[in-house]
Amino acid sequence: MSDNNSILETSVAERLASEALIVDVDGYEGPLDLLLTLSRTQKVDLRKISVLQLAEQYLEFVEKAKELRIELAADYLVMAAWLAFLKSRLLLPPDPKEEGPSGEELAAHLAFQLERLAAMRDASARLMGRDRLARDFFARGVTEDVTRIRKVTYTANILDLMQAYSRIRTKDEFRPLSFESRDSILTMEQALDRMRGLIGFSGEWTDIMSYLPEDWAGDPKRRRSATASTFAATLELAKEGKLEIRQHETFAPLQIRKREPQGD
Amino acid sequence: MTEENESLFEAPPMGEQERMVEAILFASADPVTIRDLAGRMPHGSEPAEALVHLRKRYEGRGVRVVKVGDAWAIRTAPDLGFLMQKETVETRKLSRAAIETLAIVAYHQPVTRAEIEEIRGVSVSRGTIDQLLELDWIKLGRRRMTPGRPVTFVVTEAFLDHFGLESARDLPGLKELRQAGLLDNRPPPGSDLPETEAGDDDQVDLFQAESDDAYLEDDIIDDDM
Amino acid sequence: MTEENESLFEAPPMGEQERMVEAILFASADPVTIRDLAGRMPHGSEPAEALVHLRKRYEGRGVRVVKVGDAWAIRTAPDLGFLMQKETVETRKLSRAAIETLAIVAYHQPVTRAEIEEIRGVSVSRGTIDQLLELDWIKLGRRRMTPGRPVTFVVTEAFLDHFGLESARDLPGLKELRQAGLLDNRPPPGSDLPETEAGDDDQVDLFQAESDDAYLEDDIIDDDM
Repeated sequence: MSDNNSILETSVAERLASEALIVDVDGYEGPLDLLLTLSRTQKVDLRKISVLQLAEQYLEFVEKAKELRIELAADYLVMAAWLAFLKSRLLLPPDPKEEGPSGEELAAHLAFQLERLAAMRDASARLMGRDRLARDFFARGVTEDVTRIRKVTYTANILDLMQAYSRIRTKDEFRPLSFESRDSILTMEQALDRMRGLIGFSGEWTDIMSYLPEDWAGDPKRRRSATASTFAATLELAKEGKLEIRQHETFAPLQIRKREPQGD
Repeated sequence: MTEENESLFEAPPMGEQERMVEAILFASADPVTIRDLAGRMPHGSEPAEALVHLRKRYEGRGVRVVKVGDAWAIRTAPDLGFLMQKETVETRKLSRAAIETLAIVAYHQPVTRAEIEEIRGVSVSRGTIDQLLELDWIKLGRRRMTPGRPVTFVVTEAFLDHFGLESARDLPGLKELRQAGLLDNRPPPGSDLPETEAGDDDQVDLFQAESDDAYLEDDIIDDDM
Repeated sequence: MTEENESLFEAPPMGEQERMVEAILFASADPVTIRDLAGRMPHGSEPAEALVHLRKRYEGRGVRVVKVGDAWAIRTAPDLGFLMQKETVETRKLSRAAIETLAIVAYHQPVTRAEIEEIRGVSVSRGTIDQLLELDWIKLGRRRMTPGRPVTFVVTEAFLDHFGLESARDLPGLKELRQAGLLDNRPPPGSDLPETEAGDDDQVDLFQAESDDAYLEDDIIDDDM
C-alpha cells in the first residue's frame, strides 16, 4: 500500500466519519462520548491530546450540525459553550486578576475525563471478554437441594392444660348428658309404658334390643338412651314379677319373656 | 475408510478425554450416554474407556461416577447423603382440640374416646389422638370391662415429665382452678359435680366424672371408635 | 470451655472432611460459603483447610474448585467450554450503557449513580440500573455519608461468579488503572470554590460530581472486598 493511497484512504475515512458523526449524533452517548470519538482522530495518546484542537473540532461539529439544521440536544450545546469558553482561556494570556481555575487546569481535567472514560470502555470490553459462567465454564448441572427436614415439636405447659380443662368445664354448651337435649332422651316412664304394653305378647325369649322403639334404634344418642331406659324398665317389670330376664354369658344379649302368672 | 485413516484425526490423550468426560458429566442436567459423550467429544475419543478411568478416580471420593440406566452421572456418595439435609426444628403450640383432649385424658383417665367426645361436646378426630400418642403424652390403658371392651387412654410418664408433675393426681382440681381464676365462678348449668363441697374432693370427683350416666353407653360408643 | 472439651466432639478426619466439602460443592450450583459448609459438616470440622486440599486435588482436572468472593464452587475448566454448547445459556445481550455501567460499578465501587453519570458523561437510565440489579450483578451498598446520603452500588458474588473472579481485586487491569490515577475521583478544578458563577451552572451539573466529600471514600474498594 503506497503512502498516497493511505493518505487518500484516511481522508475518505475521515470524511465518512464526520458525516457519520452528523447523521449518527443520536448514536453518541452525550458530548463526552462524542469528544472521545473526536479525540481518536488525533491519533495520539489520550494523555497528550490537544484539548484546544479537540475543542475546535467539537465546535466545528456543532456548526456543521447547525448548518444541516440538525437539532442537537441541550447538553451538546452546553458543552459547546463551555468548550468555547475553554478555548478562549487557552488562547488568551492568563489574567492574573481572574479567579478560578486556569485554562490549563480545565483542559487537563477534560483530558482526564476522556482518559477515564476510555479506560472504563476498555475495562468493560476486557470484562465482557473474560471466560464467563454458562458460556465458557459451567456450574453443576444437577443440583441437589438441601432438603429441609422440618421437625415440629409441640409444646404446651401446665397452664395451657388447665386452661383447656377449665374451658371445657365452664363451656356454656357443656351439659351433663341427661340435660343435653330432651328429644334424645327416652325416659324410664316412657319405656315402662311401652314395655307394659308389649310384654303381654312375648311368650318366647326375645332379645331386649328388639323392644327398642323403631325410631330410637338408629341415632346412637337416642339408641343409647332408649337402651338404658328400656333396660331399667325391664328391671322394674321383673321386680314386679311381670317378666323374666336371662343372659347366657357376660356381654351376651339380654333376653326377656313374659312371666306366666304363678300359682295358675 | 480404513482404521488408519481414522487415526489421522488424532484423538486427544486419554487423560484429556477423562477431563472432558468429567466436565460433561458435571455440567449435564441429565445422565449422559456413552453415545452422547462420543458425539460431544473430539472425533476418535473413547468415552467408555475414559469413564473407566474417571470412575476409578472417584472411588471413595465425596461424589461417585454412577451408571443410571444406559447413561452416566456424577452423584453424591450415599454415605454423605446426610449432608444434603438440614434439620430445622419448629416449635408449635398444640392445637386447641389436642390440648383439650389431653386435659380430659389427664383429668379423667382412664378414659375412652367416646367419653372424651362426650366431655368436649364435639367429636375427636383420629389425628388428634394420633398426635398425642405420637408425642408420647398419652397411651393406651386397659380396655374397659364393658360391652365392646373399648380401649381407654391414660397419660404417660413423658406427659408427667413434660408438665412437671409427679402424678396425674397432682393436677389441680376444679376448686383450685377456680381459686386461681382459671375457672368461672359460675357453675356449669345443670352440673351435678359436687365441686362446691369442701375439702380435697375435687380431685376425686374429677376422676369420677366418668361415673353415673357415662357408663351405660359404652357398648354404643365402641361402634364409633 | 477449654479446647480439650471441644475436641471431645471429634471432628472427622481431614480426608473425610474433604469428601464432605466435595459432596456439598458438587451438589450446589451456587457458591457455598465456608460458614455454610461449617454449618452442614459435623461439629469441629474445618472446611477452610479441607478446601485447600480439595482445590489442589482438582488442579488440572475437568472441573475446578474456585473461590468466588467468600464462597467456593466447582466449575468446569474454561478450556473445555467447547464441549458444552448444549449447556450454554443464551444471555440477553446487554446494552453498551449497561456494560459500561457495570464496569464502572466494578472498578469504582462503591459508587453512586451521580458518579457513574460523571464518568460516562451522560445520565444513567433507571432501566440500566434495574437490568443490572435484576441480573444480580450489582446491588446496593452502604449509603454515602454525604449530603443527601446517596445510595451506592457494588458488585455481587453472582457477578464474581459469572466473570470467574475470586474477588473484585482480581478485575483485569485494576492495578494499572489505579496507578494511572484513572480510578481517582478527581474533582473538577474549581469545584472546591463555594459556588461558581451562575453562567456555569449547567456544565457544573454535568461534569461536577455531586460533592467534594464524596471522594473521601475513594479507596473503599479495598475495605469492602
